[in-house]
Amino acid sequence: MKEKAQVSERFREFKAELTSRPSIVMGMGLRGFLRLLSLKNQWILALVALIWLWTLGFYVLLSTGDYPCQNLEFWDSSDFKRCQPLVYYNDLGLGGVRLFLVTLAAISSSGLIANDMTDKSLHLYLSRPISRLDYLIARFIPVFLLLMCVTALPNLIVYVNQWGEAGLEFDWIKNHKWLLLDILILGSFYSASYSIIGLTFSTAINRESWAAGAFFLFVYGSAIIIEIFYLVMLESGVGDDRILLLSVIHLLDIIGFYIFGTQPFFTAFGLEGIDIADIEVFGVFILIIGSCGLFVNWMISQMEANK
Amino acid sequence: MIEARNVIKKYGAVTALDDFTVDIPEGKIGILGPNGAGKSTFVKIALGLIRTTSGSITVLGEDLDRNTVDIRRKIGYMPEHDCIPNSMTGVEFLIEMGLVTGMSLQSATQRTHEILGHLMMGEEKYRKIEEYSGGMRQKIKLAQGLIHGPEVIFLDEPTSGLDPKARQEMLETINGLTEVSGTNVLLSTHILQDVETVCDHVIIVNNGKLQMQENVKKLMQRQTDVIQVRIGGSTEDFVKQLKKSGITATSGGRGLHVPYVNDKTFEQIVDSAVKSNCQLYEMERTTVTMDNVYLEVVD
Amino acid sequence: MEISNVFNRSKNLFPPILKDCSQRLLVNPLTWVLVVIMLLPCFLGLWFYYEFSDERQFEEVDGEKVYYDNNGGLLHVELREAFLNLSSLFIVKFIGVLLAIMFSSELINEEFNRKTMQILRTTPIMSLEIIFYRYVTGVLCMFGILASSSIIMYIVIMLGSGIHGIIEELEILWLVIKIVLFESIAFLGIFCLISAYFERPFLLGIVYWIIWEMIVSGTQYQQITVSHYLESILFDGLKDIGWSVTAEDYGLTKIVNNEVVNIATEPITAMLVMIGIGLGTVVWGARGLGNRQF
Amino acid sequence: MSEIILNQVTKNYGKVQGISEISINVDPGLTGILGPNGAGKSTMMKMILGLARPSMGTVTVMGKDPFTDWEQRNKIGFVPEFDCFYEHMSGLDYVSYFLRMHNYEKQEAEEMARASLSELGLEDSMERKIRTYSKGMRQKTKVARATVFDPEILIMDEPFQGADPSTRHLLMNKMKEWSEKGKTIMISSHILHDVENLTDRIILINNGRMLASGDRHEIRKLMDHIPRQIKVSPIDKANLRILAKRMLDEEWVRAARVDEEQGEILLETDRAETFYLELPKILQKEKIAVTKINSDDDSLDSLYDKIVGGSQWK
Repeated sequence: MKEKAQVSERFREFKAELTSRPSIVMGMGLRGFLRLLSLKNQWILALVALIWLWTLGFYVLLSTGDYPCQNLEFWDSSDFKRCQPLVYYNDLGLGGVRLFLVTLAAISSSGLIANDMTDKSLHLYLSRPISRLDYLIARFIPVFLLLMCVTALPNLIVYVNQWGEAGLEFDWIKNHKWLLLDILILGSFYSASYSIIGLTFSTAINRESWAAGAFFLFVYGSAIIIEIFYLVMLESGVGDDRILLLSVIHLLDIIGFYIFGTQPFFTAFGLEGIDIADIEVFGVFILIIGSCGLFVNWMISQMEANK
Repeated sequence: MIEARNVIKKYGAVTALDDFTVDIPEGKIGILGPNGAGKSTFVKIALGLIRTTSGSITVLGEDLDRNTVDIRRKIGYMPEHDCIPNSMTGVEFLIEMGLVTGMSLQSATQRTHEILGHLMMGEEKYRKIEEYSGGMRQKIKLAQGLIHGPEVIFLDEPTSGLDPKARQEMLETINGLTEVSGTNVLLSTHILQDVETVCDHVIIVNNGKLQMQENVKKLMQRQTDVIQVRIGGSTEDFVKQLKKSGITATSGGRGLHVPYVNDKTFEQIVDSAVKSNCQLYEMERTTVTMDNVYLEVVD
Repeated sequence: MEISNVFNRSKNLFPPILKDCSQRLLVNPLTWVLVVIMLLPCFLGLWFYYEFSDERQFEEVDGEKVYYDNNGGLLHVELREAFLNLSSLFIVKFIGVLLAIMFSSELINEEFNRKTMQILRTTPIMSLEIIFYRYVTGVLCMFGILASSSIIMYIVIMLGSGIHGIIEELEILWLVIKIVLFESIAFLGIFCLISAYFERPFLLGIVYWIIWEMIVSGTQYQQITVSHYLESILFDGLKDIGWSVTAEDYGLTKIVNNEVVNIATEPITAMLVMIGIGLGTVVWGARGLGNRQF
Repeated sequence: MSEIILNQVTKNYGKVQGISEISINVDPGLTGILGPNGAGKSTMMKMILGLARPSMGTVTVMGKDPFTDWEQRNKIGFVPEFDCFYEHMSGLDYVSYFLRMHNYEKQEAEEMARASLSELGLEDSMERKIRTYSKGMRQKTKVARATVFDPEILIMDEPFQGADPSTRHLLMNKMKEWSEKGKTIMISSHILHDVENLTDRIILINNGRMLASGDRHEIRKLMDHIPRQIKVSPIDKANLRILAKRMLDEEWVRAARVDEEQGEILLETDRAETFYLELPKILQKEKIAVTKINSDDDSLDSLYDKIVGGSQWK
């Protein structure tokens, strides 16, 4: 049979089948996350590896020595692997990991909005069928996931390991379900806060490297200044614990301790016990995060209105 | 296609659009107006990027007040300024834009290559955007607006900064767009000849108000009472000969302007040319140009 | 002929350049960041003043209060050392150089970036005039800022020793102001030259400063650095005031045949050399600008 | 004598070619410089302004070398393509600042700047900071700065870019006015239509080489090897075929096509001069009245297309 000759259009009419908004946003977020983890971003990968090594190394080292632990009811033993390592998780999150965590947040979040603003492709994203909030969420997801990778994930591995040591019994998980929840909440809390602050800096300073530097300096500079100030005031006897709320790191740490329900104690100087009302802590936190969100939203709405 | 009813938009004390009412038909529409007349504001409102202070606007039969975001599935937008990331390749960027619009990866890829083929982009589509020339960047910008097969595409100054050849290509592409795929085009530009060559309809905006809305073909057929004549050889002889038949020619722009009385005038011009032994390069009754219309309306 | 023309023109050229350039320099936020950093030690001085003002002892001489510290030493003698160290190490060697780099890049390189230099090159003036008036404005601004900061710092730091102390040590202040003036003249000229020839004056200026001034200035051949002449003026000035200082304290020595030799330059020579450096670099920079292709 | 003379000028920036072996004389009046992006238009202008020195050849402006002779620069005005502002100044300050550089007294400079700016329609906004200006206002300020000291030669690089049609119209009128005063104006633009409206004298550059210069009709005449298409439309449509047949009798008419719909005949000739001379005579003899004799080939668009577009390899 001979086929019929036919001519077709060079460029045909096209109607795309489009997915819903949530899936667009999720897709954008996931692609951004994968791009952050791609081999081009060597620094990010190196930092992630460093944090993982730190966490797991900490765990392995501590499991041999004695570490303050609250004894479990079932196993009457002071062995680290058998005790409820609340303090461990806290120390881990607030010790060495903290430095790398902020650095990682600074490096990974700084480019996301800043790059879009410098090459002005933000306008193109905003003219797509997603709202401004959708765009922000899509830019927030990659950093959030990346930070989750280094906050919650290693701790979960430690948790699973402990469960394994305890004989893989379901009862163990049942008895420690709050610990599991705490690990997840702490991880997502840190990730969310740092990514929101990082994105704010990325929007405010639309140069990638400067934004990263400013974020790092802001978080650490304020922490150091306030810590010194706090010490000076403590010695002169007129100290007020509320001053700690002015530093982002300390604020987040205090809330972190609340989440784990341990006695708030703090900083490299080993000061113990602070006296601040819960409502003040959470009030300041909500104020900071809220103003960050509003600021980013305002900046982007400015870009829409002007040229 | 787009209906605006009494749209008012204020930025603080500045009124960008002032009781703006327009009914834009389908096809290729040109929007003209001076800087700050409210063109970009109107385009941004129609895209749902900014909200009106008061008034209603309907795009493709859907009310924008209720549906600012999803309407953009049917709209493409090509901004005026350079706004494409330098670090990506052309293909990567277009696929990303397709995905952000909500297409699946397969259809986005397929569509990207189809559009780039249509825009005559060859191997360079795999190169980084930073290596692109002005014309190619402009093409990528156009392509990203077309990627999801929109029913309307807004083009904001698509030919600015392009050299004549690239401009020609761009205009031809835009012209072909409606013919091939039935996309409606809304073209905002400062170059009036672009509107003349591309558009079916023209809208002139000034001070936030609609000044004129007219069919371009009809507009261009309006004739003036001047005959443009260009002569080789001795122009003086020719003018003298014309004077003998009672016609005074004035020199204008390029060549001579002869007032049109009736069709007899043409014969007299030809006669004069023969008598003064001149070459007659050009003889035509001039028509209205976009320049005339624009300046008449705006000033 | 030529020179009188240039002179006649100067009354039309200089005022607008002075006005515009000084405005640009003084409105620049970076200048004020540097000024604030420069004045930070003052707050330290104030703090010390309030902290220890109760512990000072004083006796009245001719109706003036002369302050002593706990050990019976004159307080203003101690404080003047603090002031001198702060100004010679911090203001002259650190902030002054940064300010010079910043000013020269703002005055000349920024004009390249904004492309106003191309317009200036199409006006009927010589490139020497373009660059010289800017240089003079820069020197005036820089000297003004550094000198007034020095005065503020002097007053704040010497406040601890009362009015008497402030009046007693004015000579130190004049010396610092003199050094600051010559520093402005020499460094601004050098950095203007760098700005006129190269695209990245910040980077090159700091490279010049670290590699040339910091490393060479302590060695055998230190006469080729500006720092040497600045130190010479300081050293000689202090000797004149009557301090017991040695050339070794200021690194103005070199070793010849295992002997330490004093190589401090005469202050007059040093001043002339610095003015020479300033003018020479400006003329050289103008040549570079005149031959520059756009 | 020509105001601007370029003699075998070549300019390389490092290894990048700017222009090569360009020789032109520019007389007083308006001259348009055309060419694609990166063809070397700006380089040529900078040469004339004395901002760059030719690698080979000589540039002479009013009898002198512009690179070294800075004293005659007050006779040359320059409107650059790029923005070149002190953004913190007002338009008035900006123009008078540069007037002071031209050695004018303060009072005088301000008055001149005011007059020049209001002539260009910036009366209301000249006290505002340049930072707040729109694109069109910036162009006007640039033009005001370049023309305020009444230069003999005016070099304009893309003066219409980004300007709205009213601004463009205003600037064009000013340019025509100045050129009638006997000034030499060189102007480059991507919008051929604007250049066509302004002047017939053009210089065409591509890849650093000059492809053509002179009156565009003259240039077209030199390109007679490319046949020319001329449209003729008689008043009476019945005459269409008769005229076409008659024209084909002449040996210099190569082809004729009748377009009934438009009511015109498309004639193709390779001896345009003869055609234009003989056509009126034939029309008179045959008693055919026509309303239009016109050729699309005559427009600058088609000329540009023919020269820049295809002929490099011929």
